[in-house]
Amino acid sequence: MSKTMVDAKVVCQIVLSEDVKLIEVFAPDIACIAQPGQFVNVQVSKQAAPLLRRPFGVAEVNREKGTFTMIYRIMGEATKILANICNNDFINIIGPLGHGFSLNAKRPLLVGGGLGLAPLVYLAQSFSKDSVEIVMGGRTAKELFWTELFSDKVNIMHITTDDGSQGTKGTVNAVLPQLLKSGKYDCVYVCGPVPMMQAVAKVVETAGIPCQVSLEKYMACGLGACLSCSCGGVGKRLKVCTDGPVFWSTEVEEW
Amino acid sequence: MSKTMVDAKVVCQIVLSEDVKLIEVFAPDIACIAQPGQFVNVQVSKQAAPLLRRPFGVAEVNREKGTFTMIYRIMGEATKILANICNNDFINIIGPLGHGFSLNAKRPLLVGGGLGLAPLVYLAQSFSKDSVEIVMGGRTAKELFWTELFSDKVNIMHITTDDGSQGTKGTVNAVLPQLLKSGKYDCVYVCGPVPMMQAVAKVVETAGIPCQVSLEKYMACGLGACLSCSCGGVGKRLKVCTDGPVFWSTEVEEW
Amino acid sequence: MVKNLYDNRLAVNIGGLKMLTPVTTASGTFGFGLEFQDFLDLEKVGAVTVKGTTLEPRAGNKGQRAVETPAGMLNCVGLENPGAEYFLQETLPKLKMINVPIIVNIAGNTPEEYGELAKKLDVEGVDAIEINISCPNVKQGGLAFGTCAISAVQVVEAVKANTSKPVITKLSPNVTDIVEIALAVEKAGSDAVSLINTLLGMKIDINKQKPILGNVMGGLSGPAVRPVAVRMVYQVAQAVQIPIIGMGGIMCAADAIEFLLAGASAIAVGTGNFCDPRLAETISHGIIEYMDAKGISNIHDMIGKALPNR
Amino acid sequence: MVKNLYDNRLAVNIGGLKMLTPVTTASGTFGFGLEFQDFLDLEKVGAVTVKGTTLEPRAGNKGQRAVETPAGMLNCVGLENPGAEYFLQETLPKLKMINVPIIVNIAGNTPEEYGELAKKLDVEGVDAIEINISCPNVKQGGLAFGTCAISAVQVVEAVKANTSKPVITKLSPNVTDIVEIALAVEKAGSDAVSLINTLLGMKIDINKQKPILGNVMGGLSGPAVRPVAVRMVYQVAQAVQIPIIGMGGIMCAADAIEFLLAGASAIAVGTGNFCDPRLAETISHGIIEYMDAKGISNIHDMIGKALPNR
Ligand SMILES: Cc1cc2nc3c(=O)[nH]c(=O)nc-3n(C[C@H](O)[C@H](O)[C@H](O)COP(=O)(O)OP(=O)(O)OC[C@H]3O[C@@H](n4cnc5c(N)ncnc54)[C@H](O)[C@@H]3O)c2cc1C
Ligand SMILES: Cc1cc2nc3c(=O)[nH]c(=O)nc-3n(C[C@H](O)[C@H](O)[C@H](O)COP(=O)(O)OP(=O)(O)OC[C@H]3O[C@@H](n4cnc5c(N)ncnc54)[C@H](O)[C@@H]3O)c2cc1C
Ligand SMILES: Cc1cc2nc3c(=O)[nH]c(=O)nc-3n(C[C@H](O)[C@H](O)[C@H](O)COP(=O)(O)O)c2cc1C
Ligand SMILES: Cc1cc2nc3c(=O)[nH]c(=O)nc-3n(C[C@H](O)[C@H](O)[C@H](O)COP(=O)(O)O)c2cc1C
Ligand code: FES
Ligand code: FES
Repeated sequence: MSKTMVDAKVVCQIVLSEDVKLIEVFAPDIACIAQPGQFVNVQVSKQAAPLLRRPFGVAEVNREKGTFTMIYRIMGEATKILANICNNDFINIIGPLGHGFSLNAKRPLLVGGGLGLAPLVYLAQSFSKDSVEIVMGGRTAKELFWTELFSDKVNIMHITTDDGSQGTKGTVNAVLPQLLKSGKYDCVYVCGPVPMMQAVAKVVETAGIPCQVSLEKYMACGLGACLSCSCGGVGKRLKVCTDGPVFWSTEVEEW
Repeated sequence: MSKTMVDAKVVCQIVLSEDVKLIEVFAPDIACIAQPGQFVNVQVSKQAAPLLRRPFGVAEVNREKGTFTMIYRIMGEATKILANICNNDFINIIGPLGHGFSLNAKRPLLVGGGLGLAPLVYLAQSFSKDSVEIVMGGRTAKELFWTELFSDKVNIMHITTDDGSQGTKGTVNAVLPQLLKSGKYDCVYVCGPVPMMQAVAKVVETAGIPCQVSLEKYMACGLGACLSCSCGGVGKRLKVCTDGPVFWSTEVEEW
Repeated sequence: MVKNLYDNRLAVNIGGLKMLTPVTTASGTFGFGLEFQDFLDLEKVGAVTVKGTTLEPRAGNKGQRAVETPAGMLNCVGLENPGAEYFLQETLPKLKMINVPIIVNIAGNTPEEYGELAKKLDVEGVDAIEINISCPNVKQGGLAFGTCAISAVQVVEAVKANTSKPVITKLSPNVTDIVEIALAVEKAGSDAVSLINTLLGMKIDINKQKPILGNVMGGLSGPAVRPVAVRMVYQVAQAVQIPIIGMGGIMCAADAIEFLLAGASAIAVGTGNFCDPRLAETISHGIIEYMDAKGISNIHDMIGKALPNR
Repeated sequence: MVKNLYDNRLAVNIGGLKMLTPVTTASGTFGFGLEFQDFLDLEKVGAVTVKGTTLEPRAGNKGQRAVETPAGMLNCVGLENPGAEYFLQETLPKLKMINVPIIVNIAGNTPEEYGELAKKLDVEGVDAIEINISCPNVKQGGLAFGTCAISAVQVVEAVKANTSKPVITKLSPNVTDIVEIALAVEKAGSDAVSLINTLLGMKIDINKQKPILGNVMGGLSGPAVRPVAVRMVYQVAQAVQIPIIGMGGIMCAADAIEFLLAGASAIAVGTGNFCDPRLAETISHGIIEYMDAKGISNIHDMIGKALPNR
């Protein structure tokens, strides 16, 4: 399970919404060993600016083809450049990085919001479809292109939107307590904005169910060397890039 | 004759040799007023690096199509990026800039070496074909793709190569004194490396013929504002970007 | 004067100099302004700061004068200029025909020379004096004055004694403690400070194995230096009472806003003029857009907003 | 030890520390070296300079610790480290199994603390001490020592008195005159100097109207600062006799060569490690290629080649 640096060929890019794209790259060395929850560090340009690599979660893996995908939101300089990269061009990628999700659950519940849903695609893929349920939170129905991505990978989808334009109105916590009461789940996996993860973790912990969260911190190296991504854990410092990005919710003290 | 800044659409790029390309851009506002010897300042990227625009001579103009071409050697960062720009992409260009060649000659002799031949293409275009002769200097025959570019624009081509692989062996000065003796020419136009221009100017001045040279200096603004390109003229400072790049050889003191 | 340019929402007063927008141009990067008239309307710029002027004409440095560096550039122009007399006779009359405040950037070899120059320029059409005590590209004067509080004070006093115009002192970033110098020139009577001038840098041609610039070292400017510039503005803003003109790597409205939030009351576009000659005009529109998006009615409501306890 | 790595053409001696290639790693950018073993062979690096170490463990700064800037980055890690004891017990044994010199970068709150730390680290497996008197990211100690010649000297003397290892003093670029500090630490007995540490800078989030970094200010590194770093190496090389380790924005062999020509006897790869984790190894090959192309047989024939009168 060692990290490698490869020039990955872009297989295709797909527009998922106004500002979200999916990119598939050919990189067998990474695809064959990447675990759900791990991420890669992508160099979008050889120029001095933008300088740093950008971290993206592994969203789907196709080991036969030797490819994997990333789903990204066009935010700033680097993602704008990434969005304009053509098929068959090469991008330099380091991966797989970090520590992924525990795959021991028998009846997993996935909870994701926004781009936090990206790594959950691969996580869902790794369980047997019948056993997985997902709660997806979004701002409006427009952002819920995710349903297509998850439809063949999960058993039940619970949808919430901030404006009620699809599913239940509110955040994921509008449906979560009810779901947890059923006692169906043996592990909850959460990825999304920090306030959402904190709120979910609280509810899940209260219900006595183990909960994994996937953190995001600004990263310079992605290799555990620079301590840019360090955060306070219970009794020790944690490096999000190597100790995480996935942690048990009870391990994290300073989110 | 005012300068403009335009987003010019790339019509096509043509590979002329291993490291030289021709780019044609659609920019009617510039094409319609550009004079031979003038140049443009090109922004190859919107990123912070490479930061500055790059100056290139106007090599050919097609006023009907509203296009002009530049011929460039792939040298460093900016020209590498330029070489990869696709048809129909846009590049931001400021021009036309500077002060071009005098077009009053009746029997002009053009003398060019290396990429210095680029602005001479448009200059040749501006005279009646029968009246123009050109001396072209190059390192080896391989670099003399120029002959094709000039063949329909000049009456006689004199070729020299450093290694004798085409035409006369040596620099342009190997043939120049002989040619000047004929008394045929009323103006000599030179563009190429500084030592070459200095040597040619000396010979031409000695023969009593007016001589124009086109200088190259590192330029930051191209607008006469920053004084990066300043050089010593006779009795005054000259700005290569606005007073030049074309000067009478006798105007220039510090090349 | 276009009295309510930008609906007066952007108007600032820099130590007595009234500007209708906080956007000015950095000396040496905008010529005398006239060079940019094909691209923008000078009357929509807050003030034009012209090229560094000296008593006598100067030829500047020999050899290569500029070179690009990562997200920046080095220059060693060395204060080439036609001298104060020429400026007054030839350039100022042209500038007077344009309705925009003119800031003249001055440099000299001794405090007395700065004083003499200030006196000469104390004429109609010159709206403020910017004292350049921070040019890294000339041997005499220049940087030396700017890196020592005592000599900086001498220059400011000499200028103040000889002019009726607002005096802006331009500070060098090549110092251990810019706050100390800023406080000293404030005490000496400077009406405002501008910062930063260029960072001293160099580049070597590894093929020729020699420095690239004719003057060996040059001044680093452009986006590369912006984090240093913002930091210095933020530090100085917490120490002085006089207004600050912030500059260093401003390439768009967002960059300008960073400086305003850090405590600058005005900003200057420098190297950015080379990349986009319209920038000194368009940046004001970008600031207005930002203010509208944030519900800020007047520029003063955002100046220094990122400082502690605001 | 691979005795004739690079045919011994690159071997240098940095104040007693023998390196088979002039390429080392900048403290804080390469962890303890072990993090990079998937990408390069540590034994092909001239020396590994490890993360800044303090007497007691430190948690570092809160909030966001890094942010990109044009051609650079700011960091305010704030010397997070597990402390000297942990380093000696847990990390050093692992490093000892690798055949590469180890330079330990140290920081303290007082000269005495630096001395104590040096004594603790005066053990087998530690090959040199780099004194960090230039960290901009900690309140006590750090930068303050590096911007004043007197306190810099006190720290160097305290360290020298407590170690048998070669001592390298790492200089801050946030000073008016780096040559003055370099001369002072040379006189105090430092066996070498390394430069530059980061430039103090900051960035503001214009949306939140607050500084981005948890510690408000941070250290600027990367290609953006290279012109400043090369200039400082060039200046210091003309003043001191002790060897210089040059760093600041080295991203490829050509950049490293610039520092060598400017007078550095060794160079360190910092931020460049984040962009290309192989860089600290591949750069040596690039230097060899350059030497071959130029007909230079030994690295010493190119060190300082761009200095005046060489
Ligand atoms: C472990 C991890 C996994 C991620 N997975 C995904 C994903 O699957 N899909 C997705 O769209 N985004 C993901 N992100 C976020 C993604 O890295 C940023 O959106 C991207 O870097 C933005 O770069 P930019 O230049 O376009 O925008 P910028 O304008 O530079 O930044 C926009 C935002 O991204 C953050 N950011 C920028 N650079 C970094 C960096 N080096 N490290 C961390 N954050 C950064 C900034 O703090 C800012 O909030 C992940 C981040 C981390 C740390
Ligand atoms: C008026 C003028 C007209 C020119 N016309 C042509 C032309 O028709 N065809 C052509 O191939 N080249 C021309 N050049 C040169 C061209 O500008 C450079 O080759 C180009 O800028 C190289 O950029 P780069 O980033 O690829 O290479 P770099 O590695 O940045 O530089 C390679 C060489 O180009 C020079 N250069 C880089 N930037 C500039 C600049 N801003 N101003 C001047 N020189 C610079 C450098 O000094 C160096 O010698 C002209 C230059 C000038 C001043
Ligand atoms: C080519 C050039 C010439 C300059 N000339 C002067 C000058 O004459 N006087 C002065 O005070 N500053 C001069 N400067 C410094 C700028 O005014 C400004 O302080 C600096 O470039 C930082 O801003 P920027 O990064 O936006 O360019 C010059 C800068 C450049 C790039
Ligand atoms: C994330 C980070 C952490 C750093 N930590 C230290 C440190 O602990 N001790 C130290 O002396 N320098 C530290 N530095 C400074 C570097 O060692 C180096 O001097 C500086 O980054 C300039 O080199 P560069 O531009 O190649 O990165 C750190 C730099 C970075 C980017
Ligand atoms: S990003 Fe460098 S240690 Fe995590
Ligand atoms: S390039 Fe700026 S004055 Fe000529």
